[in-house]
Amino acid sequence: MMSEKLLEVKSLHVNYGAIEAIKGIDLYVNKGEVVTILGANGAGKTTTLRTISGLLKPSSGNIFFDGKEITQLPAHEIVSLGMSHSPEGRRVFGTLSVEENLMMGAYSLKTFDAPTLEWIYEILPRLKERKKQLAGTLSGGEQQMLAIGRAIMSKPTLLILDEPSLGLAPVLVKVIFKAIKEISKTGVTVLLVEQNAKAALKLAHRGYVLELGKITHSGSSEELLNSEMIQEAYLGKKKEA
Amino acid sequence: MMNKTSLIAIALLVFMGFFPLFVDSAWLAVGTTFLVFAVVALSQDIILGRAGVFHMGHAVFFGLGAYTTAILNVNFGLPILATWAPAVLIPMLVAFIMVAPIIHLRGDYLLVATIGFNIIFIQVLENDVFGLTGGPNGLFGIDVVRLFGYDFSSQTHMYYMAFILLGLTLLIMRNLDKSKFGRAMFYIHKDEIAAQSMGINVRYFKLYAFILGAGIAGAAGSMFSVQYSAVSPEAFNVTQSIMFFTIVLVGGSASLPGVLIGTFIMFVLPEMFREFETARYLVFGIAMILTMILRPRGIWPVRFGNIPDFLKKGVK
Amino acid sequence: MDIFLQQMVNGLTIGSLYALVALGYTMVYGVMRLINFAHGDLVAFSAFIGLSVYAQIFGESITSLVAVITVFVFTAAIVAFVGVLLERLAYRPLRTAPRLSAVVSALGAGLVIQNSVMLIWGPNMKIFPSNLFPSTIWEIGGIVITFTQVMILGVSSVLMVGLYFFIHQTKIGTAIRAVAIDQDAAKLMGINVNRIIMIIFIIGSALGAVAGLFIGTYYRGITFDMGWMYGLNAFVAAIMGGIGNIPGAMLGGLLLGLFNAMITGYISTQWAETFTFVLLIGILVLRPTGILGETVAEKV
Amino acid sequence: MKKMLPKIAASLAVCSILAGASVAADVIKIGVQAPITGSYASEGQSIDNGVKLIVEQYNAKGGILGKKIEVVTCDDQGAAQQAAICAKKLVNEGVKAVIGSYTSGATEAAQTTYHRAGVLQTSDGTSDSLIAHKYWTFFRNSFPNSAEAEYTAKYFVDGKQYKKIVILSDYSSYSTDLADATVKALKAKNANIIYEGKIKSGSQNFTATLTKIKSMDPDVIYFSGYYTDGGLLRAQQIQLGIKADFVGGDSNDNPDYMKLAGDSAKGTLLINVPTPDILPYDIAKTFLVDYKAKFNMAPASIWSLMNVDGLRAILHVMEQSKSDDTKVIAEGLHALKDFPGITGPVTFREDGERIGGGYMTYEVQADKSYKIVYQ
Repeated sequence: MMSEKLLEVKSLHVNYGAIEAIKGIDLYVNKGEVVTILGANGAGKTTTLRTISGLLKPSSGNIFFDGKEITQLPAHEIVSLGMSHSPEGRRVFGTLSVEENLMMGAYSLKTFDAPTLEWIYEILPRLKERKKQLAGTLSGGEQQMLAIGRAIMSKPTLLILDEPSLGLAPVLVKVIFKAIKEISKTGVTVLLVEQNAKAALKLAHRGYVLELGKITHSGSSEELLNSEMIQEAYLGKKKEA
Repeated sequence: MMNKTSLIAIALLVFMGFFPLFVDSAWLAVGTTFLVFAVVALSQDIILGRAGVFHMGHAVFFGLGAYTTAILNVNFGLPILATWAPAVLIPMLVAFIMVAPIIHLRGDYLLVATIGFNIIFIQVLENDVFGLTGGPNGLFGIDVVRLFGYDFSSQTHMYYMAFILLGLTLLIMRNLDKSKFGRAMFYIHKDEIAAQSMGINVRYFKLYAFILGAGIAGAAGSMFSVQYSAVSPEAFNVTQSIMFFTIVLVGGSASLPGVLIGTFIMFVLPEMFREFETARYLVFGIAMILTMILRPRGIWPVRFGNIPDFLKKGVK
Repeated sequence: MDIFLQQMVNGLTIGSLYALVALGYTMVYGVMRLINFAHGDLVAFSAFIGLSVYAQIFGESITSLVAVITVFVFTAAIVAFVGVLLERLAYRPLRTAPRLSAVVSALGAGLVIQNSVMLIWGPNMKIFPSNLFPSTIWEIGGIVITFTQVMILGVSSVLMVGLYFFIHQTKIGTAIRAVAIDQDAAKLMGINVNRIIMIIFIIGSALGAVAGLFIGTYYRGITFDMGWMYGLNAFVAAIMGGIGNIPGAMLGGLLLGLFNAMITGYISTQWAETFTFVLLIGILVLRPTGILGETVAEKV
Repeated sequence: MKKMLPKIAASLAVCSILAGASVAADVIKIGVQAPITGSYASEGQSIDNGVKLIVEQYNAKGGILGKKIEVVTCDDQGAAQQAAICAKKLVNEGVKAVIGSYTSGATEAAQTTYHRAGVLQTSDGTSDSLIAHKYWTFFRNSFPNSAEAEYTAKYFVDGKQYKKIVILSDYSSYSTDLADATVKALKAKNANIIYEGKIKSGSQNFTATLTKIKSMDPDVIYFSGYYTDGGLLRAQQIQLGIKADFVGGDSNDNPDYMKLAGDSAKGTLLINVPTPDILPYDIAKTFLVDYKAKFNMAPASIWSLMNVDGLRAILHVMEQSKSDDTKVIAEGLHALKDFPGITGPVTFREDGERIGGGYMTYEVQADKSYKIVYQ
């Protein structure tokens, strides 16, 4: 494993109006890693991701990507540096066709990348069947596939996924996680936020636990899987009496 | 409950009450018109600011009140006093008939529908329907208020009548804020979907706001027709509606001092700067843009952070 | 029968002008959720700009196809620039403000444009030269159609079809639709939303400029305050078609023009506007988001 | 109650522009109520200019009754509501007389207020309804619509012998009134009116209405509105191939009519009183030269000159009667007999109507010049 840091977040603070949502977090993701952030609803996971990808501006702190400070860059410029963020709730373009959605994924590239498209159709064959269909008419699982496919159309070095399995049937969750694994195998670094902690930790190399805007635990996936606290809070195991 | 805002409001009312002692009748006329327009703006605020309905046709109700008084007085010879009740009730009735079928429309669609009603209203007036409205000329020679052989015809009389009207309006709005309707409207404005899920019948309360606002605007219209002894269609066209709309938003919607300041800025200031004649509206437009950029919620916004105590009770 | 067909020609001519203006409203609305009340005044402004451009370059006497095209291109460019400026100064600072604040800003901007026109060109009606287009008139089976009308119908059809393809077939066009649906998601695709909004204002203002110039060449007399009427009709057309929906604006414009001509021709001149708004309110009661509906799904 | 100190204090407090306008007995104030802005701005500004020119000339000679004259202008935008506001304002300013307004609607909306305050008013508004109240304060300095209507009816029936007549008007007070008067006069002569319609001023597109008219195959289309619409109506009439005569009422007589109608202007028949440049009177010639020297343009139309005549008559009577009492002046005005005006002799009837007024019909030639075809 390379230890070069692709993404580094230093003492990040984010405010929503008068409320401080993120209270100084530090994290990093090495090149080629899969890193997951765990946490309860409202812990600040999505806020963190949105700040990293430039949709929100932090009140203080720094974000570095590939050795470059991106804290004040607008979201669309960060994309062209090689970071791609598949947002919470999929956010596919409902009245655009599947293919048009994928085309938008490649917006930051000079030319439309046909091999990437073929590869996406390979790992997510359902999308190929439905390529002319409007994205809004897809099922939830198909929309999630599209959201992931769209995010990798820009050939990112870092892929950020926010709750990719939310609300999906177990069969589809498997498909999605298999696809993420495929993607990571090609050398794409992945930062994953998941409520399905077990699946996420199985996939990831390392993990962070976020609670009320602060990182409370971090470590390798194994350490976290075995930690009592994690088992109790996120893996549904009762504390042995 | 005696906060800074109410103190300022009381100070303003006292000032307005003694205003006629200090000025000549030219200023008194400006003052009277300010009072009348303030009442209309406050009634627009009930609909736009408090109920949060995008309403850009308020001149219809103002005009209905004015024309009711004018028609009953000029065409049928009724004394002004006898026209007051119909001048309030007819706008309310029309508001119900007009708005009930479209109250469910979403913001911008409702906005264009209310503009549409305003244009239809003007066309009705201009086409002199049933020979009542006097066509494009409007109606002239409206009488003054007479009671027990007294003529209330001086500018000071007019001023105090308008002053009393404003006082009544403020009283109504104060009671409204404290009532069930006030609470419902507050929540509808803050978050309509949440309000709906709390079991508030959003349509009913929006319609209620419309009807109440229409009645108050009608009363102001009646006063307006007496003040100028003339009514004509262009006093109630869409441009006027846009003015009332703007008054509320520039001043600060759902904020009593805000709406009064808005009326002052949008009505009295242009009167003062008539000297600039042609450049006046240019400056005015720039001021509108700047106000919105610098103070997007109006000059004197309602602070939603502090929910007044009386609103907190009862719902939670 | 020829009277009916004549009314159709009349209606379609004015309808295509409404449609051109309506496109400006609908595109801005689609992306920014803003009723750009200044758009009508921008249309009036373009007619005056066109007149001055013409006088500057050609001194009001020489006419040729080259002259006409030059005037159109120059005017469209100037008006597009003003449109972009308008967005920068009056709307961009209000992106995150309450929606109605932007509406007030738009109303203010309309006042500014209208009164600037009055101060620059004066309060009196200005008159376009009558020889910009040849005064050829064709008579086909009792229907009269002028060269200018043919130009209006032809040019606006080409522009509308072109716009449709631009929006639906090109990368930028698809990006415009994407921004209209979800701005944040679009940003995450690497789309520069500010740039897309600029493009919207360029296209919308340029189409408005073409409409303004046609108003000048067809009706000849232009006044500083005429923008309100065209703006309102076009806005109504956009709402009828389903605001935010580009084919809807085209359909709405043509429909409104035809409807007005038929009402005026067969029912009543005096009540034409009333009929228009009764139709509009009727459409909204039955189909609350217009005939073709909004393409933009309501965000929850 | 009316002490100076609190008054000034209050005025300062509200940044009053009227602070200086306290009651000063050494001036005589004349009000101008005119559309300085809005659609009729050129006419309104022309009235204001004309009044200021005359006042300047008087003041140069030492004013009137030993006092300087001061002009107070209020912009009514040609709108009734603004007119009513102006009326209140001018009355409160203490003016003796008000010149204006240009449009009948704005004039009428202000009438009652002036009458109640005993302020004289003189206007070029031509609506017959202006003298309906018989206010002693009101004097019309132009000629009423009914006079023009009767002339028009005579021309249509006795002169041209039209069989199928179409009457169009817009929604303005003046145009509606003139159309109504013309219809009344035509009916009195048993003429056949086949269509009466209204167009919306400023809507530019009249093809729908004209196509409808085309199907009726009329002999003449008479339009009682303003040149801004008249020129377009004529152009679109020719464009649609409607072969009827086009007759325009007095407000179509404007250079812009010719520009708007373009080549279609040829053959238009215009009914009006004589235009400023053909006024035969010496006073008129001098005034036009002075006006041009001061403002570097010609007056917008004959109407501003009529208003100037109203002012001149009032000032003349003030000098004669050596009084600034409005009752006295009103009596003096009624007693005037052929006062030499710029627009011809001025004589007022008991109800304030100006007597006289010779109408003529001009035919527009290919080179846009006028040929008098009926008198």
